[in-house]
Amino acid sequence: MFLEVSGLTKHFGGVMAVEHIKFNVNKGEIFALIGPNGAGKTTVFNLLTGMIPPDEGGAKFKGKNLVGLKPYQIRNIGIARTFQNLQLFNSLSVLENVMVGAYLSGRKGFIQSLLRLSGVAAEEEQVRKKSLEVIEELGLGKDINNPASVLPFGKQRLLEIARVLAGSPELLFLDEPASGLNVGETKKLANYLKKLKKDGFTLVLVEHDMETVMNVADRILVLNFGTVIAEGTPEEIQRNDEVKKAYLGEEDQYEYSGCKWS
Amino acid sequence: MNILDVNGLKVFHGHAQALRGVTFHARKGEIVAVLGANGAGKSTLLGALSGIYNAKAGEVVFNGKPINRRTSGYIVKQGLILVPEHRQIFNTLTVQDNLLLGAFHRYNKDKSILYEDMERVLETFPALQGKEQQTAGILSGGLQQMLAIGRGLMANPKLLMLDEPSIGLAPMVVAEIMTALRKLREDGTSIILVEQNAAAAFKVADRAIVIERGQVVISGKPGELVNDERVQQAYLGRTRDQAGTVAMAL
Amino acid sequence: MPRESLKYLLIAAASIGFVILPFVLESNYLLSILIIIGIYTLVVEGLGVLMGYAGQVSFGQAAFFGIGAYAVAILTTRYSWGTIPAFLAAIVLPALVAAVIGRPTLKLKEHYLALATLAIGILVHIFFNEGGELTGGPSGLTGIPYLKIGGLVFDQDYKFYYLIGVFVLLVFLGVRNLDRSRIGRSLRAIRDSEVAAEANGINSAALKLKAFVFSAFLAGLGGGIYAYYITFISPAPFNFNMSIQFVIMAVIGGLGTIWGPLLGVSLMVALGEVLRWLVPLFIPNAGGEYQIIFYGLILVLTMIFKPEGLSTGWRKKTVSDSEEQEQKKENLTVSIRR
Amino acid sequence: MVRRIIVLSISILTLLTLVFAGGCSKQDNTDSASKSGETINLGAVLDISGSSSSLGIPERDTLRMLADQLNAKGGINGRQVKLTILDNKSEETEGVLAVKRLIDQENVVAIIGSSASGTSLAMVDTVQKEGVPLISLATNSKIVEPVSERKWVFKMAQSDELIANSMIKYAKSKGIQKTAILYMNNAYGDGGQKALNQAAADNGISVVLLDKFEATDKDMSAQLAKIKNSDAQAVMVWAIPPSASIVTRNYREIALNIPMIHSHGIANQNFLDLAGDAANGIEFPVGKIVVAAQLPDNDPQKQVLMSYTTDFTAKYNTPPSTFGGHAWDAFYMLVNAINESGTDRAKIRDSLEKTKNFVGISGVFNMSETNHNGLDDSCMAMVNVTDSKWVLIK
Amino acid sequence: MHVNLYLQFLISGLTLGSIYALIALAIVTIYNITGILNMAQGEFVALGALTACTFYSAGFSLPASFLISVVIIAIVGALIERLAINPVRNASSITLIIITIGLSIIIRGLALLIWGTNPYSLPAFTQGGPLQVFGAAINPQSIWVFGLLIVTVTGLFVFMEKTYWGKAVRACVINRMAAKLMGINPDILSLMAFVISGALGAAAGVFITPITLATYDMGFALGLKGFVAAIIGGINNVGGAIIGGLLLGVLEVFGAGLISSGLKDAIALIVLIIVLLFRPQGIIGVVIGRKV
Repeated sequence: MFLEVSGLTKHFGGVMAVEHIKFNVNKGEIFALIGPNGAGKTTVFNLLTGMIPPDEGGAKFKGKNLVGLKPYQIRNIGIARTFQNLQLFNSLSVLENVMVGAYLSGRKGFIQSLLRLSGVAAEEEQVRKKSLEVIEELGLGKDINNPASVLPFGKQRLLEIARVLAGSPELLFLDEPASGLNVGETKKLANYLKKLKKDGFTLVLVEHDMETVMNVADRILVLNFGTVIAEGTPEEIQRNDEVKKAYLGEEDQYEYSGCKWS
Repeated sequence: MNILDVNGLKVFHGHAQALRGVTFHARKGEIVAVLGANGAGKSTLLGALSGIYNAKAGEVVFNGKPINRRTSGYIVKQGLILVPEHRQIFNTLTVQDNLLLGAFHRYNKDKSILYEDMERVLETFPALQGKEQQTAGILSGGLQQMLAIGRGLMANPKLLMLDEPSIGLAPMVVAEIMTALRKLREDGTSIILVEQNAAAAFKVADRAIVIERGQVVISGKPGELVNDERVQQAYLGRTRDQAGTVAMAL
Repeated sequence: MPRESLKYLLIAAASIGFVILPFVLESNYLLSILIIIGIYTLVVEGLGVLMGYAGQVSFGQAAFFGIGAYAVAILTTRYSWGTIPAFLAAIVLPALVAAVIGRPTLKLKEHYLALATLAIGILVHIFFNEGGELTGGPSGLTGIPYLKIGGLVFDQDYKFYYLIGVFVLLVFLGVRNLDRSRIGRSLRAIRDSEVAAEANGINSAALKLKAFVFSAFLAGLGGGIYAYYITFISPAPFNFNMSIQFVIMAVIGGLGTIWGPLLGVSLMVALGEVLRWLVPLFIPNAGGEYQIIFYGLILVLTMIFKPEGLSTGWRKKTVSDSEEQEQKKENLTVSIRR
Repeated sequence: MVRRIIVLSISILTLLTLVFAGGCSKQDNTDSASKSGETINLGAVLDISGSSSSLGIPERDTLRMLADQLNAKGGINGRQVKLTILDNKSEETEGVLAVKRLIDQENVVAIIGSSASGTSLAMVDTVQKEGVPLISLATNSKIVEPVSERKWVFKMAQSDELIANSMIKYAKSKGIQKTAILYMNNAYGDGGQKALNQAAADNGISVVLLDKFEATDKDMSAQLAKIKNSDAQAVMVWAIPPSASIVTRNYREIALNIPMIHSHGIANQNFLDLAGDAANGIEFPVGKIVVAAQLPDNDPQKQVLMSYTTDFTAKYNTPPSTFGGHAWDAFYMLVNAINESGTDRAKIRDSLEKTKNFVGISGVFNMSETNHNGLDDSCMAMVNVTDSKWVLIK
Repeated sequence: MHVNLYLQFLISGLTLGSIYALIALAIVTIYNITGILNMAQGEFVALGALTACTFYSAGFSLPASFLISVVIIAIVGALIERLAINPVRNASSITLIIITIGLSIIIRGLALLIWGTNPYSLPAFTQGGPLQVFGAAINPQSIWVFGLLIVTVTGLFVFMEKTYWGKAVRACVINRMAAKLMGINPDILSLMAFVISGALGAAAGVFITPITLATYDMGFALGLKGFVAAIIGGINNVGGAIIGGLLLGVLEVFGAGLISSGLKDAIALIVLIIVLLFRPQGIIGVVIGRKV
């Protein structure tokens, strides 16, 4: 199994919690985590990427246990993530941001860099080239020298994705990659995600934008109040009553609910 | 009559422009829903109206008085009250203290009135009754949200603004809160409701505006909006031919 | 390219200027000011990497400066080491100390880190005072020999001037290399967002430690040269005030820039000398207290009006109120969730 | 790549120049100092601000007064004296910069300073290299010893050894055999403590307890309580106010019923003001300036002391301190030397070294090739605090 | 070694400790309300002490000098907040620390200019010699200091826990933004915090001067000890500040008495580092009730 999550549990002193989450992700698929606000999707991401330790349960990536690893160690074994609240390096240029993403493809350490020993320049050039490729691919080519902080929101999102891609991870966690993007950008993103899948990446997304999710995901896991309420293909999920209820609340006197919307 | 007129409001977060000239109004006694995707600028709008963020440009007239560039203290005194996102109650204080602090700007006046008002708030949210001396932080999420709204009510708002009150709450609780909002409107309080949960908002709103990328892209009655193609494009980011999946967003 | 060649012309001119300066000045006083500026620049350049790149503060840098100086003084006067081995020890020892104390200390954040480094700085100062025979106690150590490299004895100001010049140049090159490397980028990334840096595979704890060790290394280098230059040391110059001065210099010059430290040090030292001359002209009875007040004022005013420092760094940008509050709000929600 | 080659070649060029320059030596410009027309340039580096400023300020005031007096009287051999006083802020590095500035920019023939031992020691190397006479006002004997390495350096203040000897000998005369020593934990106290231990050993007195306190400490009861529990017959304290005052008060509070003998560090009004009644009965050795009026008329220093006291009091409305006295000694010893041998730095040095029977404020100086301080026991007087006044113990 | 020696140590330690506790209290108050570590707190103490000395020697009575000094330093606190802190409210914590360090440098320089290096003194509040308890001496002024500590703590406690304004302050501490939305002006509270800490610092300064004397540079050492005490107790914990202060005082005196006088400051700093590394929330933590 590529990624195996079993019985993941986390309590935050009452309000927010994740209870016994269990799911598997296969290599090469796009797996989506959906659910209403506060359902615990980001918490699952944080647990799986070492940002917070789980109370119970575990996760294995290609047989390696993820529990107890630090975020950078998890990145080291091939799992990368983006953040819902953008975590760009604001004072770094777009190019530098992406080059930091390629950190792991470099080998030169502090002293080698300080003295610029042989090989440092070559390695820099290599990383630079690769980063530029990724930047071009995501359409950020015009902004390479701008500090990340001055980019419009949509481009910042793309930059975050570019940054993780530059490090060629095997498994990618994307936390609401489409939020804040306009229609055109969202469409492009969806196509890009599909392309990534074709290129052999495995993707796990948290996303609110159902169109994108339904469009790109192979399988979907639905969370509500920290528990799994459904799992299946997009078609299965769309038919699931439990899911509808979670999103819409009780079907009460809402006058428009009967019309085109459901 | 308009209780709130917002004209060309622009707000920057550092270099990023969060509001690009927002113009809308709210009439006395109505519930206006403000809709939009994550990051569209809804919370910034409420923050700017209540004096938390400074607007670079634009005009805000509340109840006949210009309030842009005024301190939040002044704005609160005028009766424009924000119930912020994530409730933001005072965790380590008691329920009663939280409520009384809501009336901070009129505390110097007759205290017995405050306690009467507190009784009224507790009637609006019966779930809080009997918990006055409990520490607010240990309440459930739903009760905390009620407390946050109740705290806002203690300020005697003419216009109450709520930022995502339904976040992280069970549908039952959301329904309870929405019922309370309807009752408040009947009592004459105007309300601005920011929601991502469009379904919940449409249920109570008289009117709705949709914000996208820092601008009001559309406004109208919920019934009109639902059928408006532009809304679906702007807020929901999709076209009607995918109506089947659209439902999932709600 | 003409612009490039102009740049090299400038560099060449600056180098020639640097080389002939002692002959032009013919003043040991002015040279000694330049030497002191050079020594402090070494220390502040290291502190600049720590603060400006790694985003970590140290209010105890004078301790490493002092360890370097004391290493030279003790090894040459008490153990009759040669001057070069003692000099090497002055560089290595502070780095070792930093490596040992850095790991637990750098786990602390913000003002906790500030207080911890401050405490360590004062502790080391106490050790200098209490070292008895070894450190000479409060009276210090006299009789430090001149630095000898081959047949060259550093007994004159102009020799120290060249020595320092070479070291400063090398350190500049090093920091510039670092800035343009994977490591420098990663350090700045840690400063901007440690979470994201970790998520991109950067072992932030290890890298911060390396920056800390590097800063101690440079402080030791400065301290070693200082001891050879003054030839007498006592605990006094390595106290908390000196640590503060280093931070002031780093901050005023501009954090996260290569030239900032030199600018900051030059400004502060030059200011000291100018005020020493200027103030008595207006206020005859004035002593250094005016100068101290000036330092304080400059520091406070800089932090209020130009917290990014005086050198124009393109990367540091002011964060407006609202953005900061937005961030605080986010932090708040994070902390609530935790 | 091109860039790196250029940078590298510049570094190599620099290094080469450095080596080349190492071979040549700078021309000597020591005599330029003496040619500067009519005025004679003197310099002083004092601890006017910072931790030792209580020393530096009276020294500065004294030097200013003396220079004005001298110039009003026509200067030295008709040449006016220009005295440049610089503040080292009690910092060693600043002291070095200041001394270099005096030599280079002000072309001084000799330098007075610094006020404290650390700042004085830091300046020694520079004046030795440049060949400029330096007269330190600080106590530490390392400033002038070994004399072979301190050719250009002289010192006005009584060495710790002298004072320690006075204290120990006084105690011995009172029949004390076991003493405790308490000192301030800085260069001043450290030097005193060492001298006291040495003097005690020389005089057969055993030191049963040696303890210290920080200059900034607010309470020394713990140390005194330990002494109370020991079998010491006296406690010797080496400190300056405010800690010297606090320790005296604590000494009364915990009712430590053995004599307390202080060092000369408490010889200022401040100590009396701060210690109040607690000071009564304290004994300490002091330079004679403090008890000038009580001295017998046949004391060789009496006249000098009285005139300095009168002048200083008239000008600054406060009695002079021993520190100002050091400045007086330095100034006039220097003036005498210049009077005798002109403005050549080396000649001034030689003259200073030959100073004999110079009647100063701190004592009668007799310099020699082996002694650059030139004072002996006779310069100290023991005094007793009675009714918050200093009373000479005859 | 006798029992009365240890008793003397304990008494001296508690005296010293209550001085530290007073300063720690002011530091914690500012920190809680504004989130700022005020490195200039020690300077308030020095300024207060010196101001009172000046007025006392000018012929004012002791209580009058005390009041004048407290009022003046409270105003100084207010000025500092308005001029140097308020304009950069949202700066990083390091920037704010550097600013308060800069302020402490300025204040110390000004104090040197005004009062010079000489120490000053005030008479003890009550005359009479030290009290003897089982062979150990208690300075009556220590009892005054201890009294001030108790009065201050009680006052703060009653204010924070029992009054509406105190609750407004606590609300602001808990959630600045939400407090602002209630119309509570955090700026005013920040001003108030600096006024209180100025007044508190001055009061502490006047009360301790009969014991410690007053010098322009007394602030740094006291401020540092105050910080150590505040950190030991937990930086946002009023009860902790007091226990931390007393503990530090006792530790120092026993350290000086039993180990080495020269290393007693080292002992305090080592304790600080250990606490920072292993229990940054302070050794008292949540045991002693809520934070103010």
